[in-house]
Amino acid sequence: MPNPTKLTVSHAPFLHDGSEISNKQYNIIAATLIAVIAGLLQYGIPALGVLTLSVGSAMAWELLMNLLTRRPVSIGDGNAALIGLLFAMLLPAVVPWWLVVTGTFVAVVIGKQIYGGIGGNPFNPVVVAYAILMISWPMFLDFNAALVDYQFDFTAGFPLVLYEAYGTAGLESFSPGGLLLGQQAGGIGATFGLGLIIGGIYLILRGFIRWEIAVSFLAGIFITALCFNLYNPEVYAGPVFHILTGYALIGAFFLAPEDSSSPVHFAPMLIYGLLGGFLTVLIRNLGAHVDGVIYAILIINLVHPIIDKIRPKAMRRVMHHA
Amino acid sequence: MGDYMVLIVSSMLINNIVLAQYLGICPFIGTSKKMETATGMAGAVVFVMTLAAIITWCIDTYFLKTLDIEYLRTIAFILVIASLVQFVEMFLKKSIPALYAGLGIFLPLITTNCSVMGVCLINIQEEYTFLEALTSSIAYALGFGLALILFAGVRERVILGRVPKPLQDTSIGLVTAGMLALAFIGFKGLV
Amino acid sequence: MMKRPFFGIATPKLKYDVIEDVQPEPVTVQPKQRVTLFIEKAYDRADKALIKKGAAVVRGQRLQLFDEDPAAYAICPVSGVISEISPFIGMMEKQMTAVVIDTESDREDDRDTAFKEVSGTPSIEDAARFLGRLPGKPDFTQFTDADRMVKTIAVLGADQDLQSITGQYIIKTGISSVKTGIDILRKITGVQNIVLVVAQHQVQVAGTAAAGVRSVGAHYPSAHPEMIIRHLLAEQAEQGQIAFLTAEAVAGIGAAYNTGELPLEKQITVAKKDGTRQLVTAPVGTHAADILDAVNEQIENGDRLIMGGPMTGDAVYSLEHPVEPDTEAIMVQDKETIVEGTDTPCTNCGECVRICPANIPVNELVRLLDAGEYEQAAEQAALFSCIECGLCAYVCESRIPIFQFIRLAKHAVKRMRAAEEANA
Amino acid sequence: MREMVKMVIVLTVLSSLSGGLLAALKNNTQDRIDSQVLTFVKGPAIENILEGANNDPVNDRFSLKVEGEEEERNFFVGVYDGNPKAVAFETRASGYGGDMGVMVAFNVESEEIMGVSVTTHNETPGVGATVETDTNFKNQFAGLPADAEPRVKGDGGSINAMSGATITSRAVCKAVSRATDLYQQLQSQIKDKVKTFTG
Amino acid sequence: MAKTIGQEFVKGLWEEIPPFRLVLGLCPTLAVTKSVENGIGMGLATTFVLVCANLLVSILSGIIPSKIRIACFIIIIATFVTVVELMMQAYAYQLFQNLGIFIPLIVVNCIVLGRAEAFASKNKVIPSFADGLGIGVGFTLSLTAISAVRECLGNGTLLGYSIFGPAFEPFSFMVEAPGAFICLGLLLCIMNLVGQK
Repeated sequence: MPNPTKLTVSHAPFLHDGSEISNKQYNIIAATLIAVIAGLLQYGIPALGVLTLSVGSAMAWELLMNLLTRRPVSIGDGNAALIGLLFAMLLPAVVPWWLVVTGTFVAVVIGKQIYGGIGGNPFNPVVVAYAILMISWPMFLDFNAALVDYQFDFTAGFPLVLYEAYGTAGLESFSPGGLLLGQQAGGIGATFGLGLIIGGIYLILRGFIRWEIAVSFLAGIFITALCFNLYNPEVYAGPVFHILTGYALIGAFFLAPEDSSSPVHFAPMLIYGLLGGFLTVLIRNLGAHVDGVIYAILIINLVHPIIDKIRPKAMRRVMHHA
Repeated sequence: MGDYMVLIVSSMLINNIVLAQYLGICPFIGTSKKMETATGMAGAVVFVMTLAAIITWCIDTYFLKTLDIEYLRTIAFILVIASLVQFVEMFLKKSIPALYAGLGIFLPLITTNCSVMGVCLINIQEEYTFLEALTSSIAYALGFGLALILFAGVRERVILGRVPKPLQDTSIGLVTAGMLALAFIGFKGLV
Repeated sequence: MMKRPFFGIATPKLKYDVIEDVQPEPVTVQPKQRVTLFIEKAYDRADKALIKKGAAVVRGQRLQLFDEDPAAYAICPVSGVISEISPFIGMMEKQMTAVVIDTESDREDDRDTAFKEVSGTPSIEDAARFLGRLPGKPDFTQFTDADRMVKTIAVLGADQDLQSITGQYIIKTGISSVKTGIDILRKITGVQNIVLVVAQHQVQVAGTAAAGVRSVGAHYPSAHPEMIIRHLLAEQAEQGQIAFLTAEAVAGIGAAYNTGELPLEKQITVAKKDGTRQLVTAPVGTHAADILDAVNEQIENGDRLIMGGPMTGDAVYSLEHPVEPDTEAIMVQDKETIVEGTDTPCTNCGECVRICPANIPVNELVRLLDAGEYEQAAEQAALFSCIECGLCAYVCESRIPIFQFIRLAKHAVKRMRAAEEANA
Repeated sequence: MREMVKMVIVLTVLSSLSGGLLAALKNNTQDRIDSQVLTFVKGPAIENILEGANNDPVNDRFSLKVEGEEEERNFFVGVYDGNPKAVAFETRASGYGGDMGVMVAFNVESEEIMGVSVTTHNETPGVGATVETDTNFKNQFAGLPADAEPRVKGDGGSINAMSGATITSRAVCKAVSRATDLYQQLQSQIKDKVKTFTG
Repeated sequence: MAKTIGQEFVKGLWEEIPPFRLVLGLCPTLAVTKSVENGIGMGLATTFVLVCANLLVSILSGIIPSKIRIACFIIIIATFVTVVELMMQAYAYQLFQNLGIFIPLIVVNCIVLGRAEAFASKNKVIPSFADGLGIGVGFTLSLTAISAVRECLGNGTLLGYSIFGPAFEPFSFMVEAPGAFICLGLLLCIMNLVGQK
């Protein structure tokens, strides 16, 4: 007489710690909020427009690709929204609408979906999208030009442009405290340093980003900038300036530690971050680009599969046991 | 010395032979699916490209230019490269079998690797001196190897992903190579 | 489901249960109408079988399936009549034979005496012949395998899986039998170095067994044989030179030679839906349904019944599933708390890599397995270093059933290699 | 052995056929190629700096031997209102991405630089390559005396470098200096030759 | 399975169209397709070399000893490449400048050597001619298509004429190196999609 109870049958292990992709994405979104709100207060309605358009279009592209590739709809996991949000945080408050939509298309479709969706992309989609736009339409992403209509009670210049043009002489009107509180021109969500740091620490404590990457990225910037600064303080700015300007903080906490495009072993994570920080300052001080973070992250994304092979040897082969 | 530094960085990274000059793309795409083949190809290219660049430079300077028959450059260079590859193959097989085992199967492919011929032509076009030509061709070759190995690392990973069917293989390979080129733009101006 | 801690910066740690925290008095369960035994051999030639449907059997009787394979047998835990013999497919397509015996309560006290006759002179051959299906399932092939030179025997008194306290109970209550068993093992195997591996808090009790004692850490999977070899016995012997036996099995060996009768009752930990544990003593072959009845555990449609612990056990589809000689625990999981696996790809978050006790690059491994590259996984991503602890799947953010993937892949690779060898 | 001989014969015949064909072709196209090179490589630069000339400077050219150089250099003459008053020629200097060619025009009457134009360069796109289009930068040279040795401000001169492209700017200055040197050296010969071109 | 002359020609236009189906000759495909003009120029130059080399190889295939056949093919191809080089310098100098070293590099284009080795040396003159022409025209068409996409998006023009009007901000990424790779990759995907059905 068989017992009629229908049992659920699946595979070991039968416990799970309850982590899930969507939870992580929403937490990262939450962690950006302080910086985003500060940005919205500073730049007003146009920034809100850019932000909503970016998040909305990113999700729309994701949905479209889900339907085209006949895969399960994945906009619920929040990853597309996060991509849209981070992308908007990098943009100036005033940009044409088509630029935002093209950017999210590149990020979501070319950066992520054609690699098979979440987890497949070897490069951070947001960074790829921003780099491509920077090549195509640098004039729209020039903060000084885009924010020309704004009146602020502080020097409203993009510090790195002034640095590129005038060296340390261009930086006299910026104080570390002011930079930390967002008294600089820059991306919607990239200027309010304090908010980014708080968000980053929150994510590190909750284990949603790998602290090794964020910390070593900042350490890389600090050490390299310090070396340059000591070599020639007249020409090269100090480490604090480098950390508080441009995309350094958003890069360290939100762009470089993106799961799919970064290593997972301990030593590789440190190398990855340090290399990123080093390249950032190198490109800013010597290279042709104003901000090095975007390219530095692309380059470390590129080398991550190789450095991730530096890992502890696996335990020897297991023999069978009773 | 500083000039040579500039030459090395620009040939290896900024004007990378594959990613900025569009040369040697067929082997770049073809041998990057596995790390082992990529390193083998990279080694073979460094070896042959350096040799070929030196020899063609000498031929061009001391033979073609003195006889004023530069229009035969294409034909002379390709013959030199083709026979060089044959010669290197025979030489390795006889005297360094270990190296031959690693590089052997890539050598014939190099004849049609346009980056080798390309670097020889660039050396002439830029009117490099012998030492400059030597430096630049080693740097170009290392740049090719670097790009190839980095690309293989990324590609090994991409292949395992759930890439949609029509994009698989070469298609996604090219897109990824594009992103590699994008990353290399970051080196611009770095000297 | 266990909650991920709010501050997730460190890797999560899973603690073993400690017997002091659990109601220690076992409930004794008797099978109600029938028991089921598994014999590890395909039932492919019914006409050649030594046991037939309808035959009467008695407690302690050795049931061997075919004449030519003395290793494929079961020990009958009750007296009764064989009512059914049928093929049974276990995990990983394992071909087995299920033997169902209807109990006859009037012959309850009948005993088979075949073992008693040989028990006066202990020998490894007799042990392999009669004691291989003792509760705890001692594997005597470890000592007969010509390729392995066993130099050390590790007696495992700590529980391998979470939520089980069976091993600790044996150490606590049966340490004298364990001691007897160890003495007999020395005699029959010739291996002098025998260590007893127990949980931290039982070192004192275990010391009375007069063997080398080692204690394992409080966190899963430190009691896994591979971890024990690596961390506790590395200096003593090479991998293949250590044999493992559970404390329950060793205690059983001691009891068997002491009394001349085969112990048939298994100690099992039942982990209930409400999170409490209950020790149960039941004959091997008792159906899960009987045990759950005895501890008043209700099971409904959609719930999950797990033979074994939560990390390494097997979910079964029938309440008729019997207790096997190596079933340490039975776990019931409410359908509300079941976390389903998904088909989401790996996001490369790296949690698995950081928690893996064997240092396997799990992120790479799971990608290779997802793409079906089993051979490559074995060569590049250390597939066969996996000790099958299940922690990777426990922390997986994408909820990929990694553990199952690995088991399937190992199985597939072994089969492929076997096929290659056969062709070569 | 026979095969060996055949191989050698086939290769020799093929090579000589190929060589002969190409040599013939080369001879027949040589002149056309030369004029094409002048028109397209130097042409735009010449037209740029000799703007407003009534003649075709690419056609109205003469060549002079420069001491220490094997090949003769081409000089292009600009005729304004029937008056041959301008001469342009090319000098080279090492820029950021390799050799750079700069065409410099002189007014033989007022002994001033008339204009500067880049013929060939290999500079970084977006940075040094703006030298092609950056008229503000190039206009700084016009009007300098024909014996000037221009330097960028960083080197103690008066020329404002293009932003972010100091090396390129420096190379242009270097090339212009070489041109003024050469002009001083060949001044009399040039003036004689120029006079022969009267619109 | 003999094919007619027509079939030999047509297969180069679809079944074996380079570089989409035969993934060969990628370097010129990426390098010269910034503008349609360059694309067509490169395509025609390659076609010329392909046809001539195929013709000559198939004529001489009986005479050439097999051991040195590759060397002979290379000489033949290199000769025609030099012919193209000289002619282009003389009559289309601007195109010659735009295509740069990719003209001499036709000699190492795997398509040309590949066709000589795989087809012309084993077939009669007329099929070889058809094969060379078909592959060449196919290559030209591909280059035209790729360069049309890149010029349109990257520059807002087609053959130099503005097509989107002045309000269009060109997506200049398309004419840069990374854009070339990504554009070709995506076009390849579209070809695969079309081919599936």
